[in-house]
Amino acid sequence: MKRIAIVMVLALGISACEREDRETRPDPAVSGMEPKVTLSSIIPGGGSPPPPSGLAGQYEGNAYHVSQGKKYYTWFNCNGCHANGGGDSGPPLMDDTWIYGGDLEEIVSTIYEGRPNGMPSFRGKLTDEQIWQIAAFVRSLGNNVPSDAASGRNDDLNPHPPEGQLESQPPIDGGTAPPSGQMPQ
Amino acid sequence: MSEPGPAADMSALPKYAFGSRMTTWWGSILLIVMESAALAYACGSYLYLALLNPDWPLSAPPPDLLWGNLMTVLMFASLVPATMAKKYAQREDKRKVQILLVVLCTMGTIACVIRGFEFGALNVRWDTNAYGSVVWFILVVHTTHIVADLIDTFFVTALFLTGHTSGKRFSAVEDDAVFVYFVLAAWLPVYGLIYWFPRVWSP
Amino acid sequence: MRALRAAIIAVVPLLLAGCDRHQSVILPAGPEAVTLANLFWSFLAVLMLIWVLVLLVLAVGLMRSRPIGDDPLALQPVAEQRYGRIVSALALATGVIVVGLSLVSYDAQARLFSPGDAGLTLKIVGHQWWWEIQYEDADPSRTFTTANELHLPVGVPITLKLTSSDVIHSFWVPSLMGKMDAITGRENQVQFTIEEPGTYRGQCAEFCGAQHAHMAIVVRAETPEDFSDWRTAQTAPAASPDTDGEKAGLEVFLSNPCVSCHAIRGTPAGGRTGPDLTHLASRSMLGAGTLPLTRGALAAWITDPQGTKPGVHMPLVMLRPADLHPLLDYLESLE
Amino acid sequence: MPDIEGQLDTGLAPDELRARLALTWGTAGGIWGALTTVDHKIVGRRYIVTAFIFLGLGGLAAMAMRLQLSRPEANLISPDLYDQLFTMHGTTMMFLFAVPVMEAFAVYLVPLMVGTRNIAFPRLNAFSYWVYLFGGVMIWVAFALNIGADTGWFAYVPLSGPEFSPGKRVDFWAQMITFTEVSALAIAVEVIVTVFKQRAPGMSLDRIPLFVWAQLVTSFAVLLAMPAVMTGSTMLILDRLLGMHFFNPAEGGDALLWQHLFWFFGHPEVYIIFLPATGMVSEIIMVFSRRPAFGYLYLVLSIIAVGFLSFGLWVHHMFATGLPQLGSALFTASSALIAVPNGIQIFCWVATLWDGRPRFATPMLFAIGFIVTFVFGGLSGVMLASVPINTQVHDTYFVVAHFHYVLIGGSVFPLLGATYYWFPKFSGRLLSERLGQWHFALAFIGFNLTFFPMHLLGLGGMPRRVYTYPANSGWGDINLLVSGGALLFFVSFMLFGWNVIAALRREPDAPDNPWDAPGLEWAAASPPRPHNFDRIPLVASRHPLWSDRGGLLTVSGLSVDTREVLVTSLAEARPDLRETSPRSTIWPLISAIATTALFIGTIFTQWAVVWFAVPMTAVLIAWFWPKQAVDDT
Repeated sequence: MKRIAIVMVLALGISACEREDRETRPDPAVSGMEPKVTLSSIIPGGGSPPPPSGLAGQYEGNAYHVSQGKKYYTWFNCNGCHANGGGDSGPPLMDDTWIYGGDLEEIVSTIYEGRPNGMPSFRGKLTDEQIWQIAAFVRSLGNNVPSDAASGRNDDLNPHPPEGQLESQPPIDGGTAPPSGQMPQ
Repeated sequence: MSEPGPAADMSALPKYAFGSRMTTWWGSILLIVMESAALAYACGSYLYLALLNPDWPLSAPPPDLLWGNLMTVLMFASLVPATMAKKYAQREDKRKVQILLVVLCTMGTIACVIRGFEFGALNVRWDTNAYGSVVWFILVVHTTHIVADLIDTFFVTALFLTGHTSGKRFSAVEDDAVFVYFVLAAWLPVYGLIYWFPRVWSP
Repeated sequence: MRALRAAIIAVVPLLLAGCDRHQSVILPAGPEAVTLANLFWSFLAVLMLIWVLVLLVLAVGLMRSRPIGDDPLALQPVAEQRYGRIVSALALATGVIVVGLSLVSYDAQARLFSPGDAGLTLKIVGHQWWWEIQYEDADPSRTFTTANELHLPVGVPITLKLTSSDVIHSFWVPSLMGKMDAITGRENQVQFTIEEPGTYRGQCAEFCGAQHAHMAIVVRAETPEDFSDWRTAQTAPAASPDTDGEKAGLEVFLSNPCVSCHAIRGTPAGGRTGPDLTHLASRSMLGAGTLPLTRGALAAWITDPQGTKPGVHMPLVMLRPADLHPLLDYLESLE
Repeated sequence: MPDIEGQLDTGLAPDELRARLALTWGTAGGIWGALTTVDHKIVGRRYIVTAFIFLGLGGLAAMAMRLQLSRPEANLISPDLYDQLFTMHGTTMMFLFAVPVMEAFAVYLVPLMVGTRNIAFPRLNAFSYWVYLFGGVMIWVAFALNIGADTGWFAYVPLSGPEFSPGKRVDFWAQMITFTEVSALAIAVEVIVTVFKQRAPGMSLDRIPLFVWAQLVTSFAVLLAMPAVMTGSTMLILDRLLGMHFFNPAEGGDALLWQHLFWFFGHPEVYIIFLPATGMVSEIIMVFSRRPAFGYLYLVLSIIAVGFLSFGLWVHHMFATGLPQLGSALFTASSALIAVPNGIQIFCWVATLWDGRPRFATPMLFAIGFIVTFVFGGLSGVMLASVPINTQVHDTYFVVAHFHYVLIGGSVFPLLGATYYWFPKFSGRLLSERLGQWHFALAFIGFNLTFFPMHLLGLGGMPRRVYTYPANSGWGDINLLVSGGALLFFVSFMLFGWNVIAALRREPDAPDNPWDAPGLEWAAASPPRPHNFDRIPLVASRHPLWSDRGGLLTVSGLSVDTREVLVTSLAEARPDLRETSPRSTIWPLISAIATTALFIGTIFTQWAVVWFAVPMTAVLIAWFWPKQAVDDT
């Protein structure tokens, strides 16, 4: 029994280490001015996806980062266009289709660079850390982060159940910008 | 310490009895006290939130009455077999107790089914708002009592149907009947709070 | 009681030597705080007297000589009855004393917390981990928002309306008034008057997360004239940059993430999640009392906020080295 | 169905009686015996040892905090870790040490003091220990893995809610509550039934020892108070895990609902810790003053009154939340009024000391230290009951000082005294009196050096739960003094640990009744045999060993082959039944493992309730299903 307990504890520990860390001071040497991934390599309709940065687990699997992302999502008015994930003038973020890719790095790239038809670039408006955190939260809207790292409800009006309880929507390519977002700029 | 010889002989004392003479009876009563306290805190939370929100029950319509009323009727009906079981247990009438226990098991199972429909008739989800949260909470707390009582009844029935019918077992039947009374006593305030409070309450 | 108070007032400042912030319950600066302090001293005197008496009786009881004997059950009925009467009398006395103290307390409570003339009304919003201060006025052009530093006129009733944007905080400036919680979804109110101009420090008194320790508030009590001048100055938009350095600094501010969280009235910077910086340089502290507002501290704060106040929502912004000094120039110009 | 009577003890020679009872009631050797035992003494001893280990862990957390606070703007401990440390300290001390250790003393001593052979529901007792152990280990393992809760032992929402406490830290905390409350509730039921129904014949209500009275009232308080916090913590978990809205103001919930539920438990909790301590003090003062405790009736009524009143004070933890003024004032009065029954107890003890012939052995020293510190803490509590004063000193170090005076002065000192007092009964060995006096001196000085200056810090404006403070605050010197005192206090506990270890390494040499105490527990051997008493005593007075110096009267006619306890009537303790008491079994342990799996599972998914409900039910049925041909459960 003791052995089983130890194994369980170890298993818990391994998942806990990443989930519970609260690293508020990213190493400046790593978090430089330049983005950590090749952000401009995605060409709509072609090109190769960026190499995985290895940071996905660090952000997606970490409850603190995801919850910070959730906070920033409102603070920085992402909900102004994407509503609570269901989309408005911006495309929905809770479904499975992604125009510019639904991996963490791809979402980071989208936030960083901006996209045609209304998605502004947040380069220089947000720090790299914040962008990664927001992207991790956006991933959780499709329930694509570990469920024990997803955020709970907010102390606010809640348009949908907590992210951890949403239907899982593994990203596939596709979708279009909503008509309201396609108006001539 | 040198001891004088025994001053009294206890060998004639019985090994079991009924009601408050038994330790198990007290155990059940204290369990009931504890569970009543928990239910009281849940109901108190309901009233607290209701007094705080002028538009109680928030956006939801009050629960439909049908299943709740049925449940109340069934609970009162279960008093009959419970009381009879208690009576025949004290007379140690094995045959009648067996039959009554089976009746109680059946009624408990029906209660569980009705309870399932009651959840459907609440007209609100648990995560819709605080009203939904608290009615679901209270109803689940009460359901645990029904389920616990049912498991206990099944257990005692199984004992009686497999021949474990020595004297002390009849005392267990009596404790089970007491628990049936408690489930009803706990239900009445819950029923009033969940079904009638939102209908009659206007701040 | 007076002597006790004098003794403690003499000793405590010694113990608190170097405290230049008057964050003390026993150094009141307004009628409400004086009432509170007096109530405290009254209770202290009565209760300490009781304690000393109990200890005296205990000491005498333990040391007094007594008859020899070994049977623990040999009690003297007369003595037992006498003890019974004494214990009953003492129980009654205890009841009288606590009821009396409760009444004294209620008297003070009724005076302190009954709503009076609103006077100057401010809305204070607790944030993790800073205070947002909104000066309200019937004239919208006279309303403005600042942070962490409260300027108040002396001799005027002050009403603070307290709420929170996130978790529960508690507003507490001990020299002025008792604490009151700022609770999400509720609005609490606290009223007081300040008599002496001066600087009074307070800090959040309800545990509110990682940086609960660094959530101070500074109250600057001024004469009504000074306050009026200050208020007029605060309603104005930010000073426009004069020197090249300051102009470059504004550019740095606007082209970096600073702009997403902070507002500087009169510039495009309109972020609302961080403190309003329109008149930053008129304040004395940074980071809700974490650092004094000096050029060096400001530089440290901007380049490494997480080293100074780990967990604060101010992120690490990677400025180019050449950008720091213009930014400091500009921020220091925001009088 | 004919009952198989078995051999009765009537007429057996003392040696044979003792041997056969020891065989019937004994615990098997080896690991299996250890895992299956239901002997209240073995379970109680485990409880006590485990609780003291948690005391050590909580103390280490406190020392780490004092290290960080010993100078201003120190950087030894990050705020994140500091928050976890003070949460673990409070949680451990309240939930894993103070309540369990008091209940552990009840588990060990109450059956002995009322003269029975085992506690009522001994299997439930074993189960409760395992649940407590697993819950305590869980929360500390979580802490070691950086999943330690960081929102304080009070876990106020919204800070502990889903939005501001991401991750699983608070969920572990909330489930720890469930674990410890389940075990506490189980013990409360056992203690009440033991006291009500298993007292030795003749021990009518007015002959019950004061310690037992205190434990009885405490158990009722547990029964009524603990469900409040379980309700609250369940709501918290539901808010966090299922997105429910009990505490969400935007959806009709309210943050203060948590505070009401928590303090409706939290204030009685203080008395749940304190009342058993008053029972210990009554016993110690009686024995070491060599006279009956003065005012038995006053003391019993005071205990009951405190138990009742403790449910009417909870709002004084919430005076700064902006509740209606008149309501608050009523709680000022009720909070101050509890001083009356507490005062009566103090006066009765002082009267006992005054009239008696005090002997200053270590237990007595701790009892006197208790009076000095507890009265001080109680009086500062009267200050805190005043709404205006409370708004100034609430959540400052003044409050920290106050409740350490009442909790350490009021409970830990009596507990240490009680440990010295009953240690010979537990172990058959006396603790060293010389080390004990050093222990007391160091503890008393260290305690006051630590906590008295905190009053001044609080008046100087230092709030609680800060991980650091500014250099120019002027709080640095006092904090250094406090840290020094804390170190001294810590050292005193190491001395205590050494005293215990050294004693355990000696051969057992304690007589059955080393202090010439009057209670029934001293009629049993030191340490007691598995069956506690060869023959159940017949009680004829409140102080049986003092009044019946020629030896106790006893009763006969109980079985020696099966485990039988004598059940008596509630008020007068007239013999009524010979009930069977359960034998050793593994099922409590297995049930506790299943319960643990269910509780930990629910931290991660609500479906754990469904998954584990089936095995739980199966295990419980296996537990209760009769095993022998002869029905003996």
